[in-house]
Amino acid sequence: MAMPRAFAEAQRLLRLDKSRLDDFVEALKKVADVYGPVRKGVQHSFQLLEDKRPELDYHTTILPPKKLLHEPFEKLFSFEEDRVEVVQSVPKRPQVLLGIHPCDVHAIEILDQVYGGEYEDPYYQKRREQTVIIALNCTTVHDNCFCSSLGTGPELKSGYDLLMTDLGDQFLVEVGTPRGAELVAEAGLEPAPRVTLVDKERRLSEARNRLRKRLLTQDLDQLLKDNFRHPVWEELRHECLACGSCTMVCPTCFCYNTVDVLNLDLKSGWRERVWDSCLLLDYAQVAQGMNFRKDRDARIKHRVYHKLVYYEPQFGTLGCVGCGRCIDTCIKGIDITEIIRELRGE
Amino acid sequence: MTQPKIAIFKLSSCAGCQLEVLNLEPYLLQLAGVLDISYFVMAKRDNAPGPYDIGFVEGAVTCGEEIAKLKRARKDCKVLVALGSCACYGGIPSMKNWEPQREVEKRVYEDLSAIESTKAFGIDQYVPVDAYLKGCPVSKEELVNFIKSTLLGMRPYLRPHSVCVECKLGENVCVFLSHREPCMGPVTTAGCGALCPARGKACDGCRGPANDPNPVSLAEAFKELGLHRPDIIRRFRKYAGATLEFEKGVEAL
Amino acid sequence: MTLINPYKPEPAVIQAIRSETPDTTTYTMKFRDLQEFSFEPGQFNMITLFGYGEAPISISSAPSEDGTFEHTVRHVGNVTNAMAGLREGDTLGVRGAYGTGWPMSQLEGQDVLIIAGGIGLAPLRPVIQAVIGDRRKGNGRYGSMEILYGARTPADCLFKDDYEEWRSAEGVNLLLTVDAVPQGMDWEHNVGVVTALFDQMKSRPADTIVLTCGPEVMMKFVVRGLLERGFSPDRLYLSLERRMSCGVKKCGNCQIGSKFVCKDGPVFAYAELMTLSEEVL
Amino acid sequence: MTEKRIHVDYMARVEGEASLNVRVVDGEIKELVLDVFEPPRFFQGFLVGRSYEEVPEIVSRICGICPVSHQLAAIQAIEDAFGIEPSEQTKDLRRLLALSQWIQSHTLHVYFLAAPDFLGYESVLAMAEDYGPVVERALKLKRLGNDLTALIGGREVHPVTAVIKGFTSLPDEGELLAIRERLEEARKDAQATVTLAASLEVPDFERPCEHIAVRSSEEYAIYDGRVVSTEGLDIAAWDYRNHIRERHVPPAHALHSYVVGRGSFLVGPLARVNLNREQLSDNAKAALEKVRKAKGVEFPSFNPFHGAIARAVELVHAVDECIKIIDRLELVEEPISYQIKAGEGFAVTEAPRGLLYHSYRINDQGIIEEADIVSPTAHNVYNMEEDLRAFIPTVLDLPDDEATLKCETVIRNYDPCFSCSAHFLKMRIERE
Ligand SMILES: Cc1cc2nc3c(=O)[nH]c(=O)nc-3n(C[C@H](O)[C@H](O)[C@H](O)COP(=O)(O)OP(=O)(O)OC[C@H]3O[C@@H](n4cnc5c(N)ncnc54)[C@H](O)[C@@H]3O)c2cc1C
Ligand code: SF4
Ligand code: SF4
Ligand code: SF4
Repeated sequence: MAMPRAFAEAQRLLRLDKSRLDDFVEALKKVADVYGPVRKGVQHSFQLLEDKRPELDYHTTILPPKKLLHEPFEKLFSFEEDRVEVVQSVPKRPQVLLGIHPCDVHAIEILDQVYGGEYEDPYYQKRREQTVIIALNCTTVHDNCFCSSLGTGPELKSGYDLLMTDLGDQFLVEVGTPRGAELVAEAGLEPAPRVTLVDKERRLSEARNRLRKRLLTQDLDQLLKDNFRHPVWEELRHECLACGSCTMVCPTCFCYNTVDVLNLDLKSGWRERVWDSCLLLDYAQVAQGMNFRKDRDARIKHRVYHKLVYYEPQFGTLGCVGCGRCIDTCIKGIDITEIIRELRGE
Repeated sequence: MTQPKIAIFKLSSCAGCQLEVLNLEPYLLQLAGVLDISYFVMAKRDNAPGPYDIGFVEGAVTCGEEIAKLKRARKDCKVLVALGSCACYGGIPSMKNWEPQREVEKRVYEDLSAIESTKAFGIDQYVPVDAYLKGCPVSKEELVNFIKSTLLGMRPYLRPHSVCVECKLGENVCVFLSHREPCMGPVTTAGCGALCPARGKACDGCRGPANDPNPVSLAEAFKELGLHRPDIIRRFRKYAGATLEFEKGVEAL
Repeated sequence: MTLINPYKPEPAVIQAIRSETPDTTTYTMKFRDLQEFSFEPGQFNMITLFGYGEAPISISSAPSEDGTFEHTVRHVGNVTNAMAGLREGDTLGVRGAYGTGWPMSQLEGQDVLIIAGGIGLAPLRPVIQAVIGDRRKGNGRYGSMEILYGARTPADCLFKDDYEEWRSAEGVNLLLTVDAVPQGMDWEHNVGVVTALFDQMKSRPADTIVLTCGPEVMMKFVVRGLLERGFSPDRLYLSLERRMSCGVKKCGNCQIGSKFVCKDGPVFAYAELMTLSEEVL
Repeated sequence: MTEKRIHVDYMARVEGEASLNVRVVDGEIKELVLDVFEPPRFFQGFLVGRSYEEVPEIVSRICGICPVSHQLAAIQAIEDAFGIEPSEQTKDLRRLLALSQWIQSHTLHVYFLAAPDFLGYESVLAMAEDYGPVVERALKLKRLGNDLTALIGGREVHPVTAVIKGFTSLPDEGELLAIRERLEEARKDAQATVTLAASLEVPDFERPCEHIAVRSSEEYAIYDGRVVSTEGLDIAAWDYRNHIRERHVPPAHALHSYVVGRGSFLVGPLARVNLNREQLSDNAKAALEKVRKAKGVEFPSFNPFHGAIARAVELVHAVDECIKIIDRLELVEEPISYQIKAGEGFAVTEAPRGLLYHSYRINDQGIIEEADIVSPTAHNVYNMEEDLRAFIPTVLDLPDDEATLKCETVIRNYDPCFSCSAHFLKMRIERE
């Protein structure tokens, strides 16, 4: 998008005192539905900020922001006999995703590819158009993050309307789009001096240095091709619970299943799509019980290969953004980076 | 379409699954309009003899009389459905299967002469079963879904996979990872909406094994949580201990 | 931006119903409202019976002038069983046509070998019709055509009414085989698996493009047998079945390796499948 | 010699399976067996060797209609053994859970199980045609009870959240307030239920016997307290076994429960209203007064058929009490921690059908060594027989099916729960 020159230069750097975060959120709420990370038990979750305050020092959320663009359960259309009516719950106002991390922004860009293409997905696209991204760079990282290996963090370079960086008692706010500029104008943020960029860079490089986990992407394609029969898969067949959790929490997983739900009149109802997972036995099952991925190892392999090899030819990008959710969520501690290390003989 | 005749039979059970039928208040009258509830002793006094189109059997089989009753029901019903985990796997009554029968009985009765009880099994131990509605108690949503599908002559979609899937769809905090609770969710059939984890409690495995469970690996994970062998055995031998899948969890150790 | 909704089925009306075998039926249908509908041999539609669900079904007829198209359906599950209850004039939901069809342009100037098993003949029928139609018109675009078809029993053979026409067309050789012949039934053709017909076929590896569709085990032996006979992998085309919930590369269900069967397929060159890590046949 | 036999193979509209068999020769009852043929499931047997933590969810499965009562009794008994005192918030949530189940169960009984008897229908579904609004009201009340159970307990049947010393999760406050509004609306439905129960024509039949209920100094007992009776019993839960025992009277499978030195006794709504009516809410008291004025029914009453009125009055009380509790709740997360120790624990609680007793002996690993459970229906079976013994002579002149129906009514009136009592009923009047 071409930006007006004045916009590009003048108001790119702004500051938001932490004490004024609530005011900022209130100002956003006037023009949009604002979603942000809030506490859920010992974890976090993206929720509509009604009476809740966002907790921006969160590690990660249980489900990725994907859930606000491609809902876990979504009515595609309702029908009555053979009359079909598309029911689409598009947000009436723009929705602001506040405080989403660089890896999750990258994941949304991947989903943009998935839900675009020849047959655009209107449900995703309409929500996406209405979505404003106020991203948050990661100045703290946690054990399972490996974004730097994939170039998806801890710093975000593009894909945001606004970008925040925690500088201690204030946030640096960078403007990415005219839409972002409008929002900051609305909220009346003050300009920040250019030197804050130095502070930002220092904090981000510290964060980068604290990242412990790595996934070496070099020749990944070949590595996986050569190791289709590596003993690690056999081990995983015994380890993996095939519970599906890793795929349910992945910000780039997109699979779904459709179900027709009928009303009691048995004539009217709706078609719904529900997130599905390639780790599940029924995923590759067709009529008469024929199943193309009966063995657990075949399913695990499909997941790993899909993320690390197949996305590339399909959507021109890697399918993993290094958010670490699948590692966080696995009861058995199965770790995609460990698998790769093992294949590399490390 | 003439209204299909429905029968509800009770074997050894708590009657909770039948009660779930009465708990369908929002639909009950509507359902009564499309179905002929022909035999339902808990709810009505005039109970018609068979044949019936769909028979729901609640409860585990625990004595000879019940085997006979079950076989009659099988003859009388075109479609026979196991209603709830007792009928599917033996359920809670099957907990006694792993102790000497008389031992257990003696703890309850002094005079054992009148007691003739067998090990508790699901009904498919004795008769062919057309469909299984799992859960202790059954899920009302699945029950209604099943009835609708059967009226249409189709196979209902009952989630066959692990509870974890629904747990994630509901964005619950995982009690296994966050609270170190030994959750049976990864090997248990979904369909309950991950009801227990959603309320901060580990899944108790009440819906029995999922379609591709890995109980051996889960038993190991339990061990890593610090559970001892008897604790783990108790978790697998609760609602569905009589299934081969959960028995594997017991044998894993 | 107005987006067309690719998931919304369009009403189509059943024009005619023809019972093929005890468990398979052919439906002729036409869209009720939609005027434009074009497709290529080998493509499929997603067919909805509201309340029952949706299933991918190949189009079993060649493109026609009058806007009708046919589907030949084996009644095996929810949607397909419910279709068995449909009558002429009933409406169902259809969207499509999806997928890459058979490589029709590559067939030009080549001999065509068609090998089908069971319901697998359905997506190949449009090719047969197209080749024969071309021959009728005297265009001479294609060489000779050989059809090897196997079914469980004589009663399970699809498109029996078509065989006369196919046989009588010039340069067409139809070879039939069944797994078993029930007592008291007449059967003058082969008994055995489809590959047993290989000895009778005349197609030569160098001039022939092979199109095959059927149960995956069948295709496995077909491919193996043909490779042994010197057919090269890039001349073998297969149509695959996978679970599909969208048909338009969104639901993910149908993936084989990096391929979406709904979009990159269902027709694949065997040479292409060989490059995938995930084994297909 | 004339012989009359009353025989009910399979008691309908009760929970669980029982039969009744009566033989009357020359006007004299020769045989009367109320038999529970519900096969025993041996809960007390297989609880031994299980962990204390599992007990609430296991005993819940004794009964699908009063799972909450079994859970709460078990939890209290285990807390007693461990020496745990739950917080006031926990107790209030437990009260709400218990009351929600009263609402559900009492509605079920008054409308689904009892009313059809007196209005001449075979079932509530059959009643629906003529009594549309009444049935709608019943369904609404029952849904309210169920929704409240689900809100506090996570599920209607076999709730999951109640554990030793607290709850695994607290109800959402917004939902609690929403349900409070429905409770307000339900007041008039509960009152209408009293009117309905009082309007049913019941036999003029009185049989004085001992009535037993839990009494609490703080409230109309729902969840804990001492065991008191109309004959002066006043004991703590731990003392229960010194005063109440069972004996096996062949050929019936059911055990007969009796007060040591006396005999059969009655538990349930009628006993509770008789013993504790001073502690009822004002609305419930007013309802009682209305019934007295309109129908001349006075409490204490020893007509077992007045159980339905007592139950309906308790419905009014339950609704009031729920509102009161919701109003005083200020929910805070409470951490749950305690020490397992060896010991014995005892508890009594008021299930919808009456007194429920649980006790456990637990070892230092938290494993159950002994379990003792007596359900309300188990308490009542002996008394039902005694009622029948007194009642049957009044129906001997009626035709057989009418006499049978009347006898069934006596039993149904108790709202028996035979799965619970796990030992029980085939009825046969034989007349020679
Ligand atoms: C490209 C292609 C072309 C095809 N062409 C033809 C053809 O020409 N003729 C033909 O007869 N067949 C054809 N098939 C096969 C046909 O699609 C299947 O037989 C059909 O899907 C069966 O659907 P069903 O609903 O009747 O069967 P079901 O067995 O009910 O469903 C099939 C599968 O869908 C899943 N499923 C079922 N119900 C649900 C549900 N409620 N929710 C989620 N998943 C569910 C299950 O995995 C099940 O195994 C083709 C398949 C493909 C992929
Ligand atoms: S594969 Fe794992 S780390 Fe990668 S994006 Fe998905 S959940 Fe995150
Ligand atoms: S809480 Fe249990 S069911 Fe939920 S994700 Fe964790 S292990 Fe699975
Ligand atoms: S979470 Fe587990 S124990 Fe709870 S209802 Fe579901 S299957 Fe049963």
